[in-house]
Amino acid sequence: MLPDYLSNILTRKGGKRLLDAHSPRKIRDRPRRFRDFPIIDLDRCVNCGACADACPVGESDDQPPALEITDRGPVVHRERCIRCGLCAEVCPVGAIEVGALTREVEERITPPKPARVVVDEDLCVGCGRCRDVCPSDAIEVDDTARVDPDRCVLCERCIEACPVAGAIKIIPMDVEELSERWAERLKEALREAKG
Amino acid sequence: MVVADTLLGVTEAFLVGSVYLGLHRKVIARIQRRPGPPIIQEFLHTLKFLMKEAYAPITSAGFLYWLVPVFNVIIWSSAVTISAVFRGNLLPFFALYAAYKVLSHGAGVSAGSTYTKIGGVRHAIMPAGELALACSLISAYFITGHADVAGILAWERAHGPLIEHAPFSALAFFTLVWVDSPYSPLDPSKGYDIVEGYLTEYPGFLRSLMYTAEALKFYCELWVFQAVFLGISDPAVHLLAMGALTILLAVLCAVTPILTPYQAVGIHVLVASLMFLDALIR
Amino acid sequence: MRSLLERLKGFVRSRSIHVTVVNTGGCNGCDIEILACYTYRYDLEQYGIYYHNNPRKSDVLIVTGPVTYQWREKLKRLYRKVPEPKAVVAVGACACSGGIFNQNGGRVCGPVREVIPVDAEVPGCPPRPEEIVSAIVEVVPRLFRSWESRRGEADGAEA
Amino acid sequence: MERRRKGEGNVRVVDVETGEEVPISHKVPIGPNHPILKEPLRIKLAVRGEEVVDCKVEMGYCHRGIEKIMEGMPWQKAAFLAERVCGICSHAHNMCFVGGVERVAEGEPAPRGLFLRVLVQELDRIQSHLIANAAYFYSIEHETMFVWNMNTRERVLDCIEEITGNRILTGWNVVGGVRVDVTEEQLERVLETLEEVREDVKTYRRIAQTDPLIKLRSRGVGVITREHVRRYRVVGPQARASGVPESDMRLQEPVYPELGFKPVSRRRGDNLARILLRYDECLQSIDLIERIVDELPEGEHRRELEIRGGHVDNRVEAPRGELVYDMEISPGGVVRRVTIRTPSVPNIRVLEAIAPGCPSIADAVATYASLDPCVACNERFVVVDERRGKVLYEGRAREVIRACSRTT
Ligand code: SF4
Ligand code: SF4
Ligand code: SF4
Ligand code: SF4
Ligand code: SF4
Ligand code: SF4
Ligand code: SF4
Ligand code: SF4
Repeated sequence: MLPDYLSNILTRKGGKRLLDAHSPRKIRDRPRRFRDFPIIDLDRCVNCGACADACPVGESDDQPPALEITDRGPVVHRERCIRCGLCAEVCPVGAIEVGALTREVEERITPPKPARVVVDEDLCVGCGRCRDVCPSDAIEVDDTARVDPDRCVLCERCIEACPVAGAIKIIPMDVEELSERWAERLKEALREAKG
Repeated sequence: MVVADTLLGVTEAFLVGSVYLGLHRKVIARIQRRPGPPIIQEFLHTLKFLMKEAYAPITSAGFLYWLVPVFNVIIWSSAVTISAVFRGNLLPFFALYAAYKVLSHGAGVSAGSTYTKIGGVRHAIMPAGELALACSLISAYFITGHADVAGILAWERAHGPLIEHAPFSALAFFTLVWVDSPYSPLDPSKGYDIVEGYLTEYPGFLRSLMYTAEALKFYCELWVFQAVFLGISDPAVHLLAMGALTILLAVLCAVTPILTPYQAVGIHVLVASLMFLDALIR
Repeated sequence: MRSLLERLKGFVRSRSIHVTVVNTGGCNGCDIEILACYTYRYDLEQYGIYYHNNPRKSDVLIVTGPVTYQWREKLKRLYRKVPEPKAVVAVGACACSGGIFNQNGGRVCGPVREVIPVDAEVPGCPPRPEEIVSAIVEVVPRLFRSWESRRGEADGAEA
Repeated sequence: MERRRKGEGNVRVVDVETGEEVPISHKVPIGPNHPILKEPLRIKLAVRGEEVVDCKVEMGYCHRGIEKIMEGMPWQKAAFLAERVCGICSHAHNMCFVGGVERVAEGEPAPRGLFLRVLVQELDRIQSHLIANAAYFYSIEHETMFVWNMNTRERVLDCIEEITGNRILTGWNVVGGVRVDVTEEQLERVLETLEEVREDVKTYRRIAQTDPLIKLRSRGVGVITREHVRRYRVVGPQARASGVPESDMRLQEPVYPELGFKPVSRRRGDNLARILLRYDECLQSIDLIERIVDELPEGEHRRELEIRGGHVDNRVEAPRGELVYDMEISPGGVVRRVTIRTPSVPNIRVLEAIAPGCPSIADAVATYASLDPCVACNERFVVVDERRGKVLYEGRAREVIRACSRTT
């Protein structure tokens, strides 16, 4: 017992520790893989809302979600965020950085969207206004408009622009379908990462 | 003149005592391999608590509760005055120590919460405190023929330090100092299991007074130990010897866990009986 | 212009801080990170900050966790036990906003600041010890140093 | 500042065998906020003088509704929530949840991922055991050993951080493997650090074994017998310290048999045995990690799996014992419902049996700390008597105990 205490206190190693007990006034470097709060590059962001859908911290009666889509793009509420890094993983354009870990998250899972935009072909008059306002070029118009669900980011601008009420609808997906989509996307992402 | 001396002595005792308590903590921290607090930390604590709000818990016994810390300071100021400042008779020292035990019990009971009561009782049942103190003082008297510090010091100049003549009495007294130093294994009256024992319910300046008394007590006991058993009379060497003792105590406190009340009492009794045996054999 | 006494008070208060840590139902992550501040790398004690869970002796209440319903009244009572001057630091996402538990289905009564007044918040889940240390070391002494003048202002405003 | 006087008068303790009333002098409440508790919980001790004659454990301060929040979440999100059931053995929760989802999925997870998972799990076990022992030393107020243990734990956290990027809530497991691959140099650095940790742990174990004062405080205190283990379903190191090595769930997990894993055990079942056993397991974990690094398969660290969904009950040996996730997963990986049974529930309950008879309050408190109690994970559901608005029982856990516990 005694030698053990002494070896921790009085040997050369222990004695050195005793005399110059580490003084940590300067704070240590962050680890190489630290997941920090997400920083969103608003220039690259296409405002798709995937990050907000993926974020595990949802909203409650009196608190916003950790990642909220606002007029100015996605905003991280630091006091809500748990630094899980999921948002960075799902962002389709890699606009989110979560500290040094970002480099290593090579799989980008494009998230399934919680809703989709559909065009009612009977009502659409093929005016093309939606195509003009769509920020992600998701719409093509021949006789009537068609929406590419992969490119659509659910901004709903087309709905505002459309002159025929009800020609463009936004339809929420149900949970089961959403979960299937999650699985699909993950699979795809992994294939991409490998191939 | 006497008043000035007393005031000066008590102030010195308080300052030195709290710095040594800080040193005590610093040494423990260094053994734990961390930087540790500055050594004036205990002094800062005392000052801080002096300026904090104080209130009496609803369970407390009112008047008595407020009086206990004041008396605690008075007791240890007198002890310092008698022994260290005027190098007087040691018997009052014993009486004051006994009074302190009663007082700490009072502190526990008057505050009224369960923790303080248990802490107070635990503190009061540490028997060997007084026992060892009385016996070691008596043996000092029998060996040297003096009951006052000045006389013992004079005797020691002629015959060498008392620790050579009565090692077990010295051990008993050292145990006493050890018991009363913070983080001591032999003093379960302030254990974490009962939050802080009899001190739990003392907020604000009441605690500051308790801390002051603690610093005075630490100084006083160290002083008496090194004066009576080591026979040092030069003030500068006093300080050095007390510092060395503090470091020794700190090392002892750092490498031991706290004992349960029964075990602590057992060790006290063991030390006291060693001393008795020693006295009988002589 | 602050008087010398006030400055002394501020200095002493900022150099001697006793802390009580309350876990109001969090996951422990924050608590053990606070405990980790005890170790050689961070050592809160070198700044005069003592961890001791006795509210009567404390200056600072560190609250972690999202305040469960069972805790709400108890936390208020604990807060009242701490003598003035006191400060409250909320550590962790839970304490700052209810964190991941404050969403549909969760059963917590929201961030700490809605239960007791909070002076500083450290976000993160859990915050790293260095974040906790720097928050406490920078914010709390400043709070206490300016205690006298701030109290004066508050009194003046009321009068 | 409570108006009611605690203690006298209103408490009665009745001896179960004789039916006589036992005289008590005080009722000592410990918690929910108390120096030796790191988590909220209330222990009510009834004492006669110093002797503890009765002990009641009251939980319910940590109920947050995690299981409810998880319902309807895809596994990607729910894994982070599972992790936050508790911060100390968070990795075990994450692993158990993800493992459960994998069992209702088509295909095998990536072998390299599984090995890396176990690697982090063992690191997590070391840090958890070190903090448990540190807490015990804190409760007997051996502050130096407390800080030394915590210092060594920092080194282990460095390793975890090196690999996963975070200190405690790692977010490391995903269905099919682990999130990020590791490199050779990282593993080198981990092994180097662990070499130092091994030295330290050995020293601490020797100190705990030989220090007479630690022995005085811990030997023969809080003995859990095999009978207790059976009656209260004690799990984990607590059971193994009472000579029940087969309680180790690692025997049934995938990777461990390939590593030649054998559980360790001790016989005495007292506080000291539990402390020493945890040190033994730390050393064992370091050996395991070395073997994992040696035998780490090449290849991908994460594999796509198709989640069929279904009902699954997955068990993992968390640092504190057997952890059970009983889940219903819908196809695609959305959580329908989940019930978690954590090891600390039975481990804390056993305190009610072994604390009475402790010669002093300090011993009862030390015994509590030696059980490595963790409260955060214990409480997820509350049974409320609606008419009276009173909380009756704090967890679904009891049902699950009945349903899931194996006889040891
Ligand atoms: S890191 Fe996690 S919690 Fe924070 S914003 Fe991103 S997804 Fe939400
Ligand atoms: S996922 Fe990326 S692109 Fe989409 S809103 Fe978020 S940050 Fe912008
Ligand atoms: S405006 Fe209406 S009709 Fe024209 S393209 Fe859009 S949806 Fe079709
Ligand atoms: S609705 Fe638009 S596209 Fe159709 S005719 Fe009118 S302007 Fe043209
Ligand atoms: S807003 Fe709608 S209608 Fe207009 S271009 Fe886009 S999809 Fe077409
Ligand atoms: S909702 Fe419409 S405008 Fe918004 S991203 Fe999708 S297609 Fe573009
Ligand atoms: S903020 Fe995070 S780590 Fe802290 S208690 Fe809450 S869930 Fe746990
Ligand atoms: S037993 Fe429970 S509370 Fe304890 S560390 Fe594990 S999950 Fe957390």
